Amino acid sequence: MQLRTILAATLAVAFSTTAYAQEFNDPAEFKKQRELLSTKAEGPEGKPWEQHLGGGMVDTAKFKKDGPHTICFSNAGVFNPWRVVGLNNMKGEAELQKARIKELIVLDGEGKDDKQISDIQSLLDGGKCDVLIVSPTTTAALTPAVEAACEKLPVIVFDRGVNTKCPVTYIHPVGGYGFGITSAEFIASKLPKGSNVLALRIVPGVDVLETRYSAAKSIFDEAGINVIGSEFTGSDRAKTKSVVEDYINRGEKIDAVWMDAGDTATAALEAFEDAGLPYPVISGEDQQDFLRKWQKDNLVAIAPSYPTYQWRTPIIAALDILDGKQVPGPEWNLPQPAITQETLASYIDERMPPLHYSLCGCQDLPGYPEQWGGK
Amino acid sequence: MSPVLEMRSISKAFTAVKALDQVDFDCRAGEVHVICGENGAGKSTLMKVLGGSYRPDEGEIRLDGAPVRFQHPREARAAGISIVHQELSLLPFRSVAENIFTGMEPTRWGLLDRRQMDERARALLQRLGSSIPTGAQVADLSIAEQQLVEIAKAMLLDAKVLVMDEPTAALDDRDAHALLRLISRMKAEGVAIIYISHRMPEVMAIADRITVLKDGRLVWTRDRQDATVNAIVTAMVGRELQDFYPARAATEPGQSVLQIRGAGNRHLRDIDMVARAGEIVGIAGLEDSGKGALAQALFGDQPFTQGEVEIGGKPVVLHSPRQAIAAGVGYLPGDRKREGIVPRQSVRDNALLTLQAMAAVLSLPNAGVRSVAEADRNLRTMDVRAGDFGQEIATLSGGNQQKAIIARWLMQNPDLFVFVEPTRGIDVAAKAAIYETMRALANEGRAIVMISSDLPEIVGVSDRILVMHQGRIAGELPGGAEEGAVMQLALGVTGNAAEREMV
Amino acid sequence: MTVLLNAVRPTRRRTAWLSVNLALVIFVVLYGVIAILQPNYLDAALFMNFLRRAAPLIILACGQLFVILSGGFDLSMGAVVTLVVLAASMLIGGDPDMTWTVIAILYAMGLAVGLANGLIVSFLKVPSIIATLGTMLLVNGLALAWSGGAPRGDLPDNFRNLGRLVLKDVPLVGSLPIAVVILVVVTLLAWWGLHATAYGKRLLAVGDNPRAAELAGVPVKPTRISAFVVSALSAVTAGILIGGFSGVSVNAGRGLELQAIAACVIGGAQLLGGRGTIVGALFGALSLFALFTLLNLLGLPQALRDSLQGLILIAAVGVTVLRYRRST
Amino acid sequence: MSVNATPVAMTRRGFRDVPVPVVVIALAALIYVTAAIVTGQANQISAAGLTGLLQRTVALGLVGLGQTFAILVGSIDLSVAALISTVAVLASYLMQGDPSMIVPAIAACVALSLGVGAINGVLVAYWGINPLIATLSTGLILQGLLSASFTFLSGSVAPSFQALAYQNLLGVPLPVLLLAVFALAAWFVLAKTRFGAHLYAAGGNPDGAKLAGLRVQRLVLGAHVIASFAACVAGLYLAARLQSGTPWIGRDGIYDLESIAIVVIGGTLLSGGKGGVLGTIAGVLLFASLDASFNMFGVDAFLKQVLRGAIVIAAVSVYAVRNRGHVA
Repeated sequence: MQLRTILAATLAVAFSTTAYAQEFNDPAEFKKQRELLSTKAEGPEGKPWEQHLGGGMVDTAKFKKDGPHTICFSNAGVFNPWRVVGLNNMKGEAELQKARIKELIVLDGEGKDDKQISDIQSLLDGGKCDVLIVSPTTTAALTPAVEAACEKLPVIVFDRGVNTKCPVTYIHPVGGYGFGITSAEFIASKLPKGSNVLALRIVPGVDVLETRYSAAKSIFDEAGINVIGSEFTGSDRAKTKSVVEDYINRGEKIDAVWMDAGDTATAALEAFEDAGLPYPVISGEDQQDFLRKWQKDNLVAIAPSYPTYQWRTPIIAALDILDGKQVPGPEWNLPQPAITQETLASYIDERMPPLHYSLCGCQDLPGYPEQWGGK
Repeated sequence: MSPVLEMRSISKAFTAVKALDQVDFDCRAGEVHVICGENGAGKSTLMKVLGGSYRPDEGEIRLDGAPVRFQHPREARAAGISIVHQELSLLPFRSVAENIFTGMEPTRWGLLDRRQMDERARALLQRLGSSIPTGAQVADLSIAEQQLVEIAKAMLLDAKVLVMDEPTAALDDRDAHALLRLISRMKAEGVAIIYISHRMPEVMAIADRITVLKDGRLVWTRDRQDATVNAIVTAMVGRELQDFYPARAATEPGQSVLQIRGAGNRHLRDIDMVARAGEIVGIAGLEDSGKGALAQALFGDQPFTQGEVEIGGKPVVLHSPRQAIAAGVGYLPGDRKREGIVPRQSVRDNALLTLQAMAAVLSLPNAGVRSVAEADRNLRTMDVRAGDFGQEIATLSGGNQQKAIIARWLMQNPDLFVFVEPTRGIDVAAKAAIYETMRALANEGRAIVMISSDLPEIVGVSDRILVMHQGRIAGELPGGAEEGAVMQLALGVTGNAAEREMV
Repeated sequence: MTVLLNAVRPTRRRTAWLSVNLALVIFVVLYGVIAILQPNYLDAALFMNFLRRAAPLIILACGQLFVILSGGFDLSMGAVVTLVVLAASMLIGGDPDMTWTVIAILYAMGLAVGLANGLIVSFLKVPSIIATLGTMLLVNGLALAWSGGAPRGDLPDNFRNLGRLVLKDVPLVGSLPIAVVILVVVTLLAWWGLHATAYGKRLLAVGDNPRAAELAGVPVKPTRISAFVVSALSAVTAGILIGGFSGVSVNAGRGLELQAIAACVIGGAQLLGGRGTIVGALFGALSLFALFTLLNLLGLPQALRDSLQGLILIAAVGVTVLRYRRST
Repeated sequence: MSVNATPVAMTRRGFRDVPVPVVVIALAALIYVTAAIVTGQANQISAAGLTGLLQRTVALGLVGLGQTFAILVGSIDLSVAALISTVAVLASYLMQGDPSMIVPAIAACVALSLGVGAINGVLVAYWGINPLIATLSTGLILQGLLSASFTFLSGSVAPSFQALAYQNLLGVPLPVLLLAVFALAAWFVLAKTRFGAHLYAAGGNPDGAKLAGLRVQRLVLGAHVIASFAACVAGLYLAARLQSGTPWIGRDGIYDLESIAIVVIGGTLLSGGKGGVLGTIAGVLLFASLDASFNMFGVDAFLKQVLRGAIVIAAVSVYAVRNRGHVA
């Protein structure tokens, strides 16, 4: 063990330049989100995508316009299943409201900030849009483009924010701290002090993911639970499984697995299966494959969510704005539920593909389930 | 008159091999000093030392009496040493002018002065008697024209010493003669010219002095009057070569192996020819006469698009080299490096390549131990000198590489052999060996078609000579015909005009 | 690529096994360090598990080697892996009876991609680095468009077992993953194809000097095309193992093409053709994988894995180049 | 050195004689205008639309210009993507929004990129490492160090620096002017200076160039330094445009492979010695107009990738198919 430490230290020294990490530990935001988690939602019952947690309303009379409307959407990209399901939700919502919508134009930024900026520019130049929805690739990068758009159109931002108050509203669920709080509190409640938890994360440096870990870490620290490792898996199942196998092979006892995103949760569990070990306590996410495995193998688990139903909300907001109705803003906090043992059964739908996000709120949309890949 | 260039006791070793051992050499202004030697004798190494590509281990170079040490070719060039390289050193996609001025571009206000480049390039080419457009892309020029550009490049700086390393190797006789005329003109201008060649008639025609190298050592340097071809060859190979060309076929040729009727393609028209078992048919002609195209057509590389071809009495379609091989044709390409060897494979694998190529795809690579033994036997028959047949062929000399490729075809036992420029750039001893092999192959009952730009070779080796002109066979001559007669047909002119061209 | 061609000068045949030696040495050293840090890696079971995880990369490296020897590159391998994993889940749809049919279909797809690559390079004369970059985008796009960006359907156990199942209590070796059996079979096949058939010699000749090979009667285009086919089929095999090992994922296969090329290079293969061995590729891939495992064990920042991979690549090639130089 | 002297019949007229860049630019214009008209967005052909189109070319265009130099000398640079990320991150980290740090930050970035270029050049030209491997490795090393050191968006550039990316001069966005100036400078160097002529010589026939007295190794090194410098400018531009750099903007932008693709599409020979700036600009225009047209048609993100792959192959094969020799 000592040798490993020395080797690691030498290499770390050799490579560490000016190690710099942005601070993702914002106690005020942590506290705020913790409160939001328990806030009673306002809005129609059973339709969380139309609800909001506290906050004010903004007046939009000045944007009132006769329909039908052309809604433009600059998407960061569809580079993971979460965004794929989300985009389907948005298209489904638009289909549902097709009487009021002339056209929904979607430009895909392919995950490149530079391209998304140009995309927004060309949407403005095209002159067809009545309202612009933006899901930014990165917060800072898209700010100037969004500011420019605000001067011409009502703008709605969702998922990730921008560093400007100019959009009419910014739609998002409670947030990363909330995600971390829900999952880590569940794990802490199931384990005695001194237990070991392995944290599996996708990539470093993504704001919405870093906050999840930061919240979970502080809760684990508080509860006296050891985080024996924090590993990045790049959303790669093979990598996830290998990493977990390596930890198991090292002979470390793993009581729980915490994940900042659940798409490789079943791969992590398989590592335990293959090693002939009992399943750990685990926090995943609301994908079907994880929920089914949970049910089938009676896991001790929780599925916090970063719900994809938030993709429905911007369309609703856009139409309201163009009708001149008040909408929640300038921040629209959506509820961020977690799936627990009690509610598990209701979220499982055998027709849906394994990586479908159950909190899509899409069951009532036209084209369900085929549009979402279901049978 | 004191020499412009003196090289004293030059030695150069590569790992264990001494490429040059205490060689003395000099050259005077206004003389042509020819260097002869087999491949590997050290000629090219000596010139690379002179040109700054290699640094000598010992020895001294004096230019106009002052010692010089070159670290890089640019320094040699700046000192007035220009080299026309054997391997063309041109840029295929750049213009003639750009090529001539590579590394010496004139500038005006710091910018390329293209007008000056064009003008001076044109003037230079005119001096060489050529009217190649200076803006033409080099890849579009013929080999001969490229050679001229290469020479113009070397002459750009008023060179004190001009080195020409086998400049006529790629040229046909007409162009070679033009080049020789040019050399006499430059000699008259007072340039010291060092000339490397294997072509004895050429050597005797232009040399003022002759130096022979062998195995990295100086054998002798003599005035031309004191040297004979025999003496030179003897000095080069270390023994007398009485019968340089092997005896012609003793018996009458047998049945026809190859019969072509009315064949043609983009470059060839109305080809009718026969090659019989036991004979060597020489195909002569100028660079663009179609003799190369005929070889390619015979091997299915650039197929005939019309006419009939029979091999061994059976009509065959030759649309690819594979079909030609299957029909019993063997082919020794003209450009060993680019078309012959697979450089990083072993000598043995090079010899086995066609066998492997024609075998069933998933059969054993050597079709059993037998074929390895056979390959080794053929390589030994061909007298390929390699430390080990498992060694990469790129490490062998050109002559040995050529022999290994012939060994490749011996494995295949073809009825018809097409030899393209079989001895280009190969030293005298290897040449003789290759001629003997060709004759032996013929004597075993094969038909041989030899395409060559080397007139003495055509005349000396062939049993019959077909001369091509403008894509047609212009005429047939018996073996041993006068070179002039061949030239006459090749040029497509009357006797007197041909004589004039020859001078 | 003149500079590329000149990068490593042709020399003695000794160098072929020298470079194999180098990859072997790197592997042994790295695995040794792993074993010091984590002695149970010396257990047969853990070594087998290591092999199971390394199997896809080794198989990819073997396939890539065919293309490298023919003088080209295959950048489309990773995309083929992605296609295989997604297509398997879509086509099987969780039905175990479909597994073998679908595997046949997957190989047919691989065949199509390989043929496309080969035909584009041979007949349209597009340099392979560009051609396979194009097919990489194309195949990846097709896979994602077909699955709608998220895989539908599960992989049944009999499919998963190919990459996942470990046979216990096997004589001699103890535990034996199916993936390792497949690995051994594929490596032997690749070795046989390259070093024990006329085909292998043709491939080397084509990569070394296509014009000379053509004039020696080698069917250059079919040979070259077949190399791309072999490469694509090996990618299918690797894809099946990866899908089996860890299940459906849209990220499976990303970046594997470069790792496979790196493995070949560490194993002494010469880019642009003419020189290289399966044993070299095997140990090159093992070295690379041992490096990844070691870095996991050390708990170093993930990112440094890239840096070390880069350093090892430069070092491996640099040492080979220096050796060639010295021997000339 | 062989010069392709296969006697091509002297009837080379018509399509074959049209320079590749002109064909590519015409194709780009055709695609863009057709898309605009068919989708009824004729206003995209306005000044604003075209400016938007040009804006899309800036980052890739800058990298591509540098890549042109590397490819012209017969090398290649795969490290540009990592370098772009590094420069963008470094610039925003050093500036931290402070205008007084603009100059030092730029200086540091330029110094860093020149260093990286020099390392690439030394590895390729002096150490004789295959450029693909050498630059892939330096890219990996850079990327690893970067991701390990900067886990997140680090600081932001100064507002006045950011403004540079958004300001117009005479109705033309500054970045477009920057690209134009850079392209002009690159063209000037290649076509009008001795250095440029020497680069062509070094790529077209390295041995010949050396014999003609050129210092080929230095030239290759120089080309790599220029390629890295261009990547640095692209990185600075992106930092300005995005306010702060992330450690993965280069990788996500696929600037390495895409820059090679546009250079080759523009008719520059991968083996070096032939091609130029105009071709690269044509290539980047083609990519940008494809991007814009896909947007106008609302092509699905995955299908877009398929089409892009197909078009890369098609564009290169249009003229590559004329080659008579073998291509690998």
